[in-house]
Amino acid sequence: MARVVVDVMLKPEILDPQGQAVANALPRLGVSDVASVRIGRRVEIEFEGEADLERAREIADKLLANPVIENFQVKVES
Amino acid sequence: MARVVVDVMLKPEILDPQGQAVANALPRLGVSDVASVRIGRRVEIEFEGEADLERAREIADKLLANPVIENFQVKVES
Amino acid sequence: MSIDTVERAESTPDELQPFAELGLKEDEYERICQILGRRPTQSELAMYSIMWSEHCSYKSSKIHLKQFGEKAPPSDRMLAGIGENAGVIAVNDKLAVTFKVESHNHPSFVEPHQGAATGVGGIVRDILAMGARPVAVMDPLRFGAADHPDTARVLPGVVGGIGGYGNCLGLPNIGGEVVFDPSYQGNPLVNALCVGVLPVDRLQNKAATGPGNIVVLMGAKTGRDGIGGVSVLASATFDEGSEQRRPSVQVGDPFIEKLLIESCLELYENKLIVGVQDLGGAGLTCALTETAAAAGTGMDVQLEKVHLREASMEPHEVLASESQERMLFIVEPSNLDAVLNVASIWGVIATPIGVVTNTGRVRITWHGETVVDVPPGSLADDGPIYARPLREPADLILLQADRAETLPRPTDLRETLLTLVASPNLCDKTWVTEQYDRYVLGNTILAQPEDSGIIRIDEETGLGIALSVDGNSRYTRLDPYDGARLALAEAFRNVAVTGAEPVAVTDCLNFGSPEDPAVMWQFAEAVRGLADGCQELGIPVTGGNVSFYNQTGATAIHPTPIVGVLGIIDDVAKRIPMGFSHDGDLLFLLGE
Amino acid sequence: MKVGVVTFPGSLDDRDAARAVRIAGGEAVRLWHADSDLHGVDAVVLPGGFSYGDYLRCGAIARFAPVMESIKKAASNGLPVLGICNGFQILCEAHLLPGALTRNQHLRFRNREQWVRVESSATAWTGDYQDGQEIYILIKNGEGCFVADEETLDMLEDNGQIVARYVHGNPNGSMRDIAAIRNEAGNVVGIMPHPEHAVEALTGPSLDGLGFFTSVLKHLSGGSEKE
Ligand SMILES: Nc1ncnc2c1ncn2[C@@H]1O[C@H](COP(=O)(O)OP(=O)(O)O)[C@@H](O)[C@H]1O
Repeated sequence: MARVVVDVMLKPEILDPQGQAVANALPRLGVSDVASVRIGRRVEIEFEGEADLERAREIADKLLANPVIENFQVKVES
Repeated sequence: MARVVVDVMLKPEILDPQGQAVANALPRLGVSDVASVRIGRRVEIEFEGEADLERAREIADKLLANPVIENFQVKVES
Repeated sequence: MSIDTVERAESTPDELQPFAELGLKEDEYERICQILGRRPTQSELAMYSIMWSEHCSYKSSKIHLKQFGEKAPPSDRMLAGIGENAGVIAVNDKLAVTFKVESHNHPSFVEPHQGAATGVGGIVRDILAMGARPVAVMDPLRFGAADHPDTARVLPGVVGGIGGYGNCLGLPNIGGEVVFDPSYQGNPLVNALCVGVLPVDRLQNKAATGPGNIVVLMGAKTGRDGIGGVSVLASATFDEGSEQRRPSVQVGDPFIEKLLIESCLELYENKLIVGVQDLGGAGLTCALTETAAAAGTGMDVQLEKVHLREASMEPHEVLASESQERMLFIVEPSNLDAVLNVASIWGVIATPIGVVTNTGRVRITWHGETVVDVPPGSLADDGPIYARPLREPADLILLQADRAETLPRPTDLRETLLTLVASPNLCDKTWVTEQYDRYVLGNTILAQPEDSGIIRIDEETGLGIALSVDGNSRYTRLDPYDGARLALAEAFRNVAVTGAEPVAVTDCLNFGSPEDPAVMWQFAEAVRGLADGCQELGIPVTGGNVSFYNQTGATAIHPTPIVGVLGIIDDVAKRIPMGFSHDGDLLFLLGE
Repeated sequence: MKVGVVTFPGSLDDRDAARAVRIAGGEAVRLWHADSDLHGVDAVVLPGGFSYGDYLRCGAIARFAPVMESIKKAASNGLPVLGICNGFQILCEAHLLPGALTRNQHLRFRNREQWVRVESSATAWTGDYQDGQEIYILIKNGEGCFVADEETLDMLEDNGQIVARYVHGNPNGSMRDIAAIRNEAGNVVGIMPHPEHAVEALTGPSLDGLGFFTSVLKHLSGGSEKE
């Protein structure tokens, strides 16, 4: 078994209401030195055999990320 | 500015319907060697000054993750 | 890069400008130069290209839409009509209702979830701008073939987007349509209707009156969303090139919109503002010029005061941005603190960005340099108007010759019935409607699966309103004049059968390219039919929306006029639901 | 009797909860998220909606509102608290109730009328029901799937802390068909379906939801709480 991780984040120019809501809540936890929060998805794909980066990239592109508003990164997890 | 990343994943014993939905869709893309897919959140916290791991851990513990169902990991992003 | 200022424009008269890329014709560009007495700055060019686009200027439809006013029966219920953000109808001497249907078709094809969501957000702000509390939404939808793979992408996204946004605003969804037809394969239709209620004396106005009054922008920060969205997405044919236009899709934040709703209502209630305009397509450009033009005043705006999501934005981008969840207010200086206070209670950003002047010019500066100096009426009211050529579609005779009478009679009725029941257009719509909250606010009297939605608007007296939206594009393709009348008649009947009295009409006219004479003919016929139908039934069109360029390549969608009818019911307890109520009731069939 | 209804930014069913309180014969008092003063109310309803947009996790941010501090304190002294839908999520996030509410298993928002069986009338909010009574109310949520570890679930069963279960179909995948639970003392109840939308014949599927509001009023006036 081998794990590939796909991180999917909103493109930087796209509004991230979730991240904004969290950033706005931080002062209530006494945190004031955070400039911004962005929230995306972390997808862990467990392959039966070898970690297949190419495959994972294809899955990310077709299924996990919406290229209109999101970017993704694929990496093998050690 | 320094970035801390918090990865929040459902605990292994908690059902992840979103991950399962993705896993179920894979055969349609011709992918058959994936054992499982789990979907969590990736939170990028941008600190104004130094990356403050302790702070980030506290934010994760109190706000970003729900300990009843989720685990989290905190790391400084290079 | 240095900013293109008015001063610079004057000193570089021959600089080439990309007007054609922005969708302006050569003669339109020349007119702009004439109006300004010089070449426009980059910001001004962006503003004219947006405001003179089909979507904002109604340049191809205006001469036809006039009939709605000319043929309309006189109605003393109408407090605001066509030309306002939405039509307003007095229900009694205390309460009024405002409603309107709008399209968000192209964005919903590009990014179904966000496109549909921001469609709901946009129409809700139109209703809010009239002074009303939004109380319900409806969503007439058209998709390609139910079994086409792309429908599996578009439909769940659209439904999720409409539900996600509307549910989060707390607006019950009280009806709509789901229709499948291959003609919508590359161009689904996402129309959204919103209805709101206001005390008659709370009706708001968009005019920026009173020189010295402050211009306040409230709501979300401004980002690069939807730049060129209106002019590019809604005013051009959608084809392969559309891939590159993708970044202009906006992302909505319904939570901020909910806070805007509550803030606005508090401002209206406490009479803290003199004018209000929502920001939708064409963003600040439209809001600034329309409010100033409506009052015949001018405005001095310091554009750098606008809160930006991305610091690197340039003035023309700030002016063109279609970031969602923003409203513009005109405020007397003595009320400014109170306005800012309301915003801070609800946690929304409010920023004074300029003042009303009596110069008759909208002047916009960017860090002290003048980037815009225009007469606002030239953008808001005096856009180009076209009488486009019309020609009956060549295939119409053939289509009409293929009559139902010539079809073979079915021999196996059971088989026919099963085919009908299994057809996507007749099947149960619960998969869709379950994703919408129809109970929130606690005043929904009728909703899915009824013919009309009914909302109680006065809990003490039981006063209510009924609404139905309908359209039949296959019929309209065969005969646009009667197709439009049929849509009206259907919505009218659906409202009437609940026991409500139909009083007003809104419409969303979804058509192909106006540059195609056959499409333009369909449009002209449909408008004529709708206007005549309204005259015959004795109810006015109070507002609506035109969506052109709904086509894939050279192939237009079926012409799709969607008609919404609003009715009044004095006591919702007397409404008549669809189902059979009592054993032993008699059944009658009226009509032929 | 004064029943407070909290409005968070993004609360939606607050007017409906207040209406239900009034129909039941109580006085509804509006409480504001940023105000820690409970204004002398005898009970509190946390209404449905999308507090703070329900971004991150439903209820995760609302939990930190000043009003929640006061509610937590008062609840530990026996103040009856009812969390409906988003209110239930907030109560779990605030650890006033065990477990968590997660994304519906079918991943969609679902609004439908739903049969629910009242399992425990021994709470401040359900005294007017019979144990085992089936009521017809409605659900509308995207994250209504109750989850907890087996140990917690067993404990809930053993202590009679399961207040209601879905019957004739589980709408969201909730473990052990849980629709509502209570704390050990029975003064804090969280329910996913919406009793406040079943209090008027014209606007709801039934009048079956009214019992929650009449129950608490009776409970407060020292009436018939079963133990
Ligand atoms: N997109 C939609 N949004 C909300 N309600 C819808 C939608 N589509 C259909 N409905 C509702 O579902 C019910 C059944 O729709 P439909 O089968 O089209 O009925 P009809 O043929 O009588 O118009 C109606 O109450 C209608 O308003």
